Amino acid sequence: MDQATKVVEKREAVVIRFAGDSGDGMQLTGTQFTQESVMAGNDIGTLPDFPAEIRAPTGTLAGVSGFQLQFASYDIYTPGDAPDVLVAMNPAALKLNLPDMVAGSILILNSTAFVQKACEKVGFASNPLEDEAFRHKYRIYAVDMNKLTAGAVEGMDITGGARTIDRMKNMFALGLVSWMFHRPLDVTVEGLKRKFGSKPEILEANLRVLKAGFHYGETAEIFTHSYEVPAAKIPAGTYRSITGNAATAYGFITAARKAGLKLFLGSYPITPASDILHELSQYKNYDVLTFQAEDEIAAVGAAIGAAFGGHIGLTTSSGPGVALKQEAISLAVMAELPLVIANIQRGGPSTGLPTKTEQADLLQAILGRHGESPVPVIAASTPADCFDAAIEAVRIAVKYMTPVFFLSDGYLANGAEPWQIPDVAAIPEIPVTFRTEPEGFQPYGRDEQTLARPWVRPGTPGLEHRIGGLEKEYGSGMVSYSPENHERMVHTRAAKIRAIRQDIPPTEVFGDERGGLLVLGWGSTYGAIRSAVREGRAKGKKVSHAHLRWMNPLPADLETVLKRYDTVLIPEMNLGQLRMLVRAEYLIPAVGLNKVKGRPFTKSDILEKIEELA
Amino acid sequence: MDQATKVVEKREAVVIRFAGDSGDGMQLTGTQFTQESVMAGNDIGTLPDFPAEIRAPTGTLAGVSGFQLQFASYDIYTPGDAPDVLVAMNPAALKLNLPDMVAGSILILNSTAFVQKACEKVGFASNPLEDEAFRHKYRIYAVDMNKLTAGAVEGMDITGGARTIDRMKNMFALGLVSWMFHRPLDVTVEGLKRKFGSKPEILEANLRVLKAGFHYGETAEIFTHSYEVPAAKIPAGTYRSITGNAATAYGFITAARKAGLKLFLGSYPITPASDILHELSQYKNYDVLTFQAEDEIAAVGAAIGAAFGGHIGLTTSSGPGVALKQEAISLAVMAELPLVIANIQRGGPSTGLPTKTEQADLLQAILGRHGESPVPVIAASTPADCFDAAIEAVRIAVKYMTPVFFLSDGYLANGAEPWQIPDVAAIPEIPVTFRTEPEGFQPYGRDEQTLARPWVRPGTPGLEHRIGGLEKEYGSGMVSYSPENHERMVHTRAAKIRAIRQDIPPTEVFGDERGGLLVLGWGSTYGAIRSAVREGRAKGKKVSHAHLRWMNPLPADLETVLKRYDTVLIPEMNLGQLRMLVRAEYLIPAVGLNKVKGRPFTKSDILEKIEELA
Amino acid sequence: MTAPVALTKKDFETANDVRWCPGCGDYAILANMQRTLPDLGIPREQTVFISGIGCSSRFPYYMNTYGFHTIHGRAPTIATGLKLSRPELSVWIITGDGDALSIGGNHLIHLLRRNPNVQLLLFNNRIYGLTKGQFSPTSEIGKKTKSSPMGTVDAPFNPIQLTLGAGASFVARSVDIEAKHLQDMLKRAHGHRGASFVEILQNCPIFNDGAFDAVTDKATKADIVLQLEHGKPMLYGKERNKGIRLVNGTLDVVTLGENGVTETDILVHDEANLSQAFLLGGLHLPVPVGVFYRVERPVYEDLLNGQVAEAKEKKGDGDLQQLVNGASTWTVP
Amino acid sequence: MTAPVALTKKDFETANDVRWCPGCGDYAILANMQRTLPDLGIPREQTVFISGIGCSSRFPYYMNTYGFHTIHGRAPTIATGLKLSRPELSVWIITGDGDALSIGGNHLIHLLRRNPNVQLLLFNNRIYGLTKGQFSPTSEIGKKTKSSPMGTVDAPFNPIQLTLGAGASFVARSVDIEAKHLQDMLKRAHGHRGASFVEILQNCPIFNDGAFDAVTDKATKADIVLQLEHGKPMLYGKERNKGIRLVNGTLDVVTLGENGVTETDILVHDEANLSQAFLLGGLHLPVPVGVFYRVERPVYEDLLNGQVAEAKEKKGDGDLQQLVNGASTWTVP
Ligand SMILES: Cc1ncc(C[n+]2csc(CCOP(=O)(O)OP(=O)(O)O)c2C)c(N)n1
Ligand SMILES: Cc1ncc(C[n+]2csc(CCOP(=O)(O)OP(=O)(O)O)c2C)c(N)n1
Ligand code: SF4
Ligand code: SF4
Ligand SMILES: [Mg+2]
Ligand SMILES: [Mg+2]
Repeated sequence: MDQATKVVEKREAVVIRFAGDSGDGMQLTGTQFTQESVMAGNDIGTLPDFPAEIRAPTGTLAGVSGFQLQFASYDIYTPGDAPDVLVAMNPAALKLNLPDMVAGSILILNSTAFVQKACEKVGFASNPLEDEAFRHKYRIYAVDMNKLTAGAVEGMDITGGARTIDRMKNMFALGLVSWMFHRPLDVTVEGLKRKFGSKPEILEANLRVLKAGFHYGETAEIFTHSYEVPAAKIPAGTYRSITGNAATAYGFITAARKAGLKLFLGSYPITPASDILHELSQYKNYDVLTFQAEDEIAAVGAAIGAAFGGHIGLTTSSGPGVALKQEAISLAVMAELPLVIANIQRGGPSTGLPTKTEQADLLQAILGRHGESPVPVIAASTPADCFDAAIEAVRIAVKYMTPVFFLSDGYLANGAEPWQIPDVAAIPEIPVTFRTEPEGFQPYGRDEQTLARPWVRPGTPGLEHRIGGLEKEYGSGMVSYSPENHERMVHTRAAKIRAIRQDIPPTEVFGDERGGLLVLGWGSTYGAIRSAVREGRAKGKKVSHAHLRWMNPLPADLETVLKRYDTVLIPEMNLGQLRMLVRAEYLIPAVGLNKVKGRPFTKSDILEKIEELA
Repeated sequence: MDQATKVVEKREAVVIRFAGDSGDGMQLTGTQFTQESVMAGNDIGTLPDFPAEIRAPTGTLAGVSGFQLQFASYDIYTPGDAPDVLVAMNPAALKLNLPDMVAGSILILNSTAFVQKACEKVGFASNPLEDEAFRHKYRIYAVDMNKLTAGAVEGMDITGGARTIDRMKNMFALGLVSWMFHRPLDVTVEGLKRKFGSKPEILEANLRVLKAGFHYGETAEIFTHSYEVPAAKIPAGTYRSITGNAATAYGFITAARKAGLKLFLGSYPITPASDILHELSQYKNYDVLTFQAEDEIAAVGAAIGAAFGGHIGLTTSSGPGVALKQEAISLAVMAELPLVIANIQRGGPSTGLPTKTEQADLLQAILGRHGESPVPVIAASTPADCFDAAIEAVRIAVKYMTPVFFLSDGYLANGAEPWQIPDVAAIPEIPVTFRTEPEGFQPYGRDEQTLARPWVRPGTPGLEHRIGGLEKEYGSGMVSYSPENHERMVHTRAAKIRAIRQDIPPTEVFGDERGGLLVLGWGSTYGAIRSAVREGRAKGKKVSHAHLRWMNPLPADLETVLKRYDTVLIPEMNLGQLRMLVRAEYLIPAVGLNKVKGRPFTKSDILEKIEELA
Repeated sequence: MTAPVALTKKDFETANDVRWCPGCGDYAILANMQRTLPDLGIPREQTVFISGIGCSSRFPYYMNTYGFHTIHGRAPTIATGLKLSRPELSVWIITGDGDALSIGGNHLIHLLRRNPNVQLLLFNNRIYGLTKGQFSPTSEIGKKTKSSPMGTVDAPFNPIQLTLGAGASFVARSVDIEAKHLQDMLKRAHGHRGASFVEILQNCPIFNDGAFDAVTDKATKADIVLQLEHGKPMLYGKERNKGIRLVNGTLDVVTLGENGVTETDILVHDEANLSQAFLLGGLHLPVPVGVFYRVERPVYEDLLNGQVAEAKEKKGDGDLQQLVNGASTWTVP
Repeated sequence: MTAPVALTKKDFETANDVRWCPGCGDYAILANMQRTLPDLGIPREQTVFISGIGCSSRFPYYMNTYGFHTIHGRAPTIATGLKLSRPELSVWIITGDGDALSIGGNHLIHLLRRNPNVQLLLFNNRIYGLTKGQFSPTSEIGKKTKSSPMGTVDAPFNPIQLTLGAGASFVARSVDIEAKHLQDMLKRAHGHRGASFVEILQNCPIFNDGAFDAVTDKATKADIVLQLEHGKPMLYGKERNKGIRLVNGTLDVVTLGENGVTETDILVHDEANLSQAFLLGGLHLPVPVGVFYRVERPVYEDLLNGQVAEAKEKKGDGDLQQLVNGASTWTVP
């Protein structure tokens, strides 16, 4: 049976999940399949999901690593809800993911691993491959991947021998599904060449296995169907795939360049923020200094030092690390220095769920310091949006001379989407003026429009001055214990942050201008909300969507916008933090939809609630 | 002219302020005068106010240290608004405090210090003692205190000579005002004996100076009037004067005793919390262990370790230090261990105004951690109330197996009031049960009513188990990455804290049961609000007062109570933190009265607002 | 209390799946600990393991004793609070090179100067394992890692010299897979009254594989490792003909029989000699293992609880009513 | 840039009232700093003082240069960020024994191991001044303070040994009121390329008066203070007849002429000898002052900025468009 005689089905969108042991290379497989899909012109959304342990024991539920991808011929915003296809490399991977699979979905199973003992170990009563009911419920493709992989490289002399070969079976799986969904292999071939360039024999072996998988699909009789997902109609332009953390790193580099300053990152590794540090440490030729500090306090301290020195000070972390930075951030509030604190949120409290996503650090960012210590907060809504949000964070920090929180989360950080590559020349400069004029210099004098104090680079003659964490006298910046001055300064610092509203564009609503249900979101819930609202509207529901970018201050028009709708629904991956702010600010009885599972909302999570309310 | 021929005026209440250089001993003078006043049977309220520097240069405004006291023949709640009497030991003290003095008030000035140069240094155009207008505006008593002090000890051979003698002039001032207000000297005599017991010659000199001041009032012709403030009608019982920090320390000792456990304090010094550490370190014979840690993180860490060990873990600090503790507090939330974190709030943000008072750390306590990390928060309302609030904090911590925030502030910490000494035998025990039964033991099993998990002392055979900061499986307490379990645990932790409402008594209202204006307060604003509401009611205003003790959770009946009034006014020493919670929780348009000056509200601050609203 | 029963390794194992990577040196350390504990004669329930965060810090989950997996860098603080309030417990702190020397450096040095009677085991794999391979404060300069693509520029700490400088009363080093030596060091650490610091060289096959190959490789180790033994000359090498000589305050590596060197020239190890220990800490070849330094110093919890006892003796057991009464009261009739 | 003008002490004074207690040792240190800076030839605007929190940390307010009074313990971190991004500035860190050794201990040791070219001056008054008199990590054991009414039970750090153990490249000690010596040490610290650590013994007349009387008292100091000078024998005493001898790895105090001791027996100070510096750090009588240790090590900001330069050389100045393009793109027509 050759390709021609096989049935080709057309699909609008497919959701596929790869799952296997931590050592099985599922993240790589998923990423490569994503690359192939974007090259095929589909819109995509991804959701990697891996355990907190580096490599939990093989064959256990705890050790399962997964990667979900949706690719479609229209614009999608999420990695999809229930998978259409599951690739499971062992019984543990099947066991853990089976609850998400609907009847009739496709299961591609590595039959080599489905031995009785392994099945029992993870709680299957018997080998599911031998279970009739199971075989009827799903469309099962059992493939002896280890054997086929070994066969593909037969005769080659590979360092590491059987063990190394075994680890290539993910390439077999990738080749197979690439055939199944008509994906071009070239981008993976290129990727493997980059990765194994220095080890030609490993490269060769991987390529053989990859192609063997592809050909196996083509030739093996069990595969009667393949699927075509036509290219999406997306705006003309040049695209790439990008993860949130990479976009964040590029955004900060771009911002510093646009401001004409060095970027200084002070960071201490923590999941899921570390990749920003890794990324930035590779771009030293962009005038990026990365300092891996002894802890989070030193990291933010060094960033403040660099900001004091007249550069773009950045620090990246996640909730527990941000907790440690708050005292220093409060210093930056008092010293009125620009600084960006990026929090890539994860599941809390405490160490919590380090590799899972959550949005529960919003109030920590806005309200979590001692004293009246206002800090503006911006939240990115998609992986690619991290780029723009990072630039905006820097722009506001230097314009208003203030620390700024940049919020992302584990889902955005590791998730990928296609990104229309911007023309960097078109990105506006970030104007920075350092004061050099001694005449009339007041360290805490203020710009009328922004209330910002002047930024002075140490080294500027005639402007020597001292700043610090004790209350400052308005204007002179001298230490002041005066009651009236303190009150004035507390109000001034608050007013300065409120003034940022002049930089926030009017709130955009997708849907109706007024009436019915408004779903108000922030951060990474964007995709799920937008898909659900679109579908709700298609079903005739009166439902609209507004998505916040600035969490503090809230947009000046938000109250008016919210009050135009009958009901406001706020979905959040927390117990209702934005809801609390909205209720307190506008006295609006906003309704919450709260999911705190370390997992992003699915479209149907939200659609269900829409159908209940609209 | 002898005492008999002098006029004795009766007064209901007197407000007196002592002011001088940091080295002039004004805090001691104020404290002693307070002691005398309580012994005279008056009700009192005090407000010490000192600079952040240990000893700023003499004769400067920055170096002025002050102590205000109100004593009255009725029950008062505050140190009073504008002073009736100012004792100023030098021109700087006069300059700084003059704006608070109304025409006709009494100024007792140490004329020795009023030389031209000193007056000019602080910004007087000329020596005010030689200024006619000034002398007419106030009732001035210019007393050559240094000379009179020296005279009192003439002939004595005192170590340190003139310098030591000079520093005794505060005792002269104290003697003088003691005469003026008919205060008994014995308590001061006793106090000096305790202080200088080991230096009989210094004691003798101080006593002579004290008495010289007293006799000077009696005999000097310029003093034509003295004032009597009759004893207040206060409930029968034995009283003492107590500061907030001392009451806090005693409260925690009492709580530990009532629980039958050691009290373990882990602390790092910080103004204005350090005195609790000092106090507790003196009571080792009460089974109190005090550990001065290397920083705030180590302090709370050690307290958590002690709690894990089955004792009462306590850590004390102020805003900037609390910021550093938040990550560890979050661990205690996840580990569900009892722990009390006392925050003696001061002016912020950053280092801010370390010696001034503020209430701006409320949201830091409730919402300032990463993740959904609920912690109950109790706030003391008067110096003596710190005792009860501390006991209650411990009771809730061990009953619900949770960290608890105890909030006080600089005003309560250093302020004093008379305290009817409790019969300690009547204070209820704090029941603590350590689990010892291995059968059916679940580290994260829960009590049905409180949702508390069991407390197990390491050392208990058969109950060996492991806890930590990763998400816990409901019941077993094993590490769990399950999405459903995480959501369940997030809700359980929240529900546990909400369950504390069953321990909160119904909200008491002073005034009307419904209608008109309700002033809702929390923490140290109690005295000023109560005085103002009482006065407002006396003037016929429909105004009532409710005061919160538990800030998280809010009392179950609070919504109903608030909704019974037309308007709710929330005075706070911040920009409206409780107001935000109330608005978010109940959608009530509460009005704020916000003073952020590092100083407590005065009665008139609040009365003014009441008159505007009621 | 029940009569002590002889315990076995099994008694210290938990049902939890051990979740380190295959081949991780932590497995060996765990097994050696489980083998050592039965010999110490401490009941299981009296033993507590306290760790921070890192691969190494998962250790308590696998010990069937009391355990607390706390937060990054802070284990020494929690252990201090526990030990001060419960001096009768046997407290072990488990930490990594990032946990103890990076974020937790301050707590480490303060613990050591205060000297509570606890054992602190630093699993040094010279890398951040759990966060997937950034350099640590013990990574060699120039090391290429995820966060140092051009090589690190941070001079590393020398854990032995750092802890000696901090005033540690017991400083030792061992190796993950040297079962006998490691068990011996664990016992000696436990036997020392005061804070015992043991650096354990630990292989991380995933992110820093082979960092200690020279020290563990059967073929080379005799020529690389110097076993420190109190009172014994510092000899090593396959033929035990290499040794250490002290010349003008520095350590020279010499060979017996060459240049007239005899065994009497060889430095004799003296655990009580602080400056010699400091010098040995600086040696990179050979790599000394064993107890570098040991001194008896007053134990922190003894002193603190001693003050409580003394206060009680002097003032009597505190009376609550007296406490609240204070020094001066007045009575309103 | 304007041509360098000779500066004077006055140029470094600010209009701010100095707010230390009368008699505080900080005054003397301030005056000596203001006297030293004109000799260094660095323009005022190129000089930055960074401090933490404490009485000592008020220092920057009184220096007419750039200054940053930061938060408790964190000055080394802020200084690191400043120095890395602005290597041309002359950066001084001012800190106290609480600020540097208690809350800031970790940053101190990490700064020293990394070795940026900054000067760190630790004002050691062995007490917490600003918070009114609690014991610090350098307070003698048994000291009675507000928080230790029965005496401290915490063994203190030895700042010299701690910093040597941390890998410091320059370690020195001076005394607040020894103007000439202190100025000399400030100059030497400034002259050293790398992180210079200077402990300055400082009197706090309010909470720990006289802690260093023996060291400063004209009558006694000759017999108490040992001036370390590179290449010179360690002699001291009114008659310069006392000295230090190295015996079996420990330091003995000897008297010339007694027991046959002659000047050739006396140890000669060698700033490059680490273990000898460590031994000297442990001396309590006499009290050594001067440079204990000095070594040239690569400077942190040189290395880090060197990588930037190298990257630029190899890859060219980064091109933004290339950055965002990445390795694989596709075009939708
Ligand atoms: C406050 C905080 N910061 C950062 C982290 C992330 N983190 C976890 S473990 C670790 C370092 C682990 O290295 P090491 O201590 O050497 O342990 P290993 O994994 O190598 O055994 C880091 C940076 C964290 N969990 N918490
Ligand atoms: C985070 C934080 N914790 C505690 C304090 C309180 N505090 C200020 S200075 C200080 C110690 C000062 O001692 P030291 O560093 O020796 O300086 P000195 O005043 O003696 O010069 C403390 C504990 C603070 N300001 N911030
Ligand atoms: S990453 Fe390294 S240290 Fe961590 S478990 Fe794996 S092998 Fe061990
Ligand atoms: S308290 Fe001590 S250190 Fe602080 S300023 Fe006064 S004398 Fe100096
Ligand atoms: Mg490690
Ligand atoms: Mg000090």
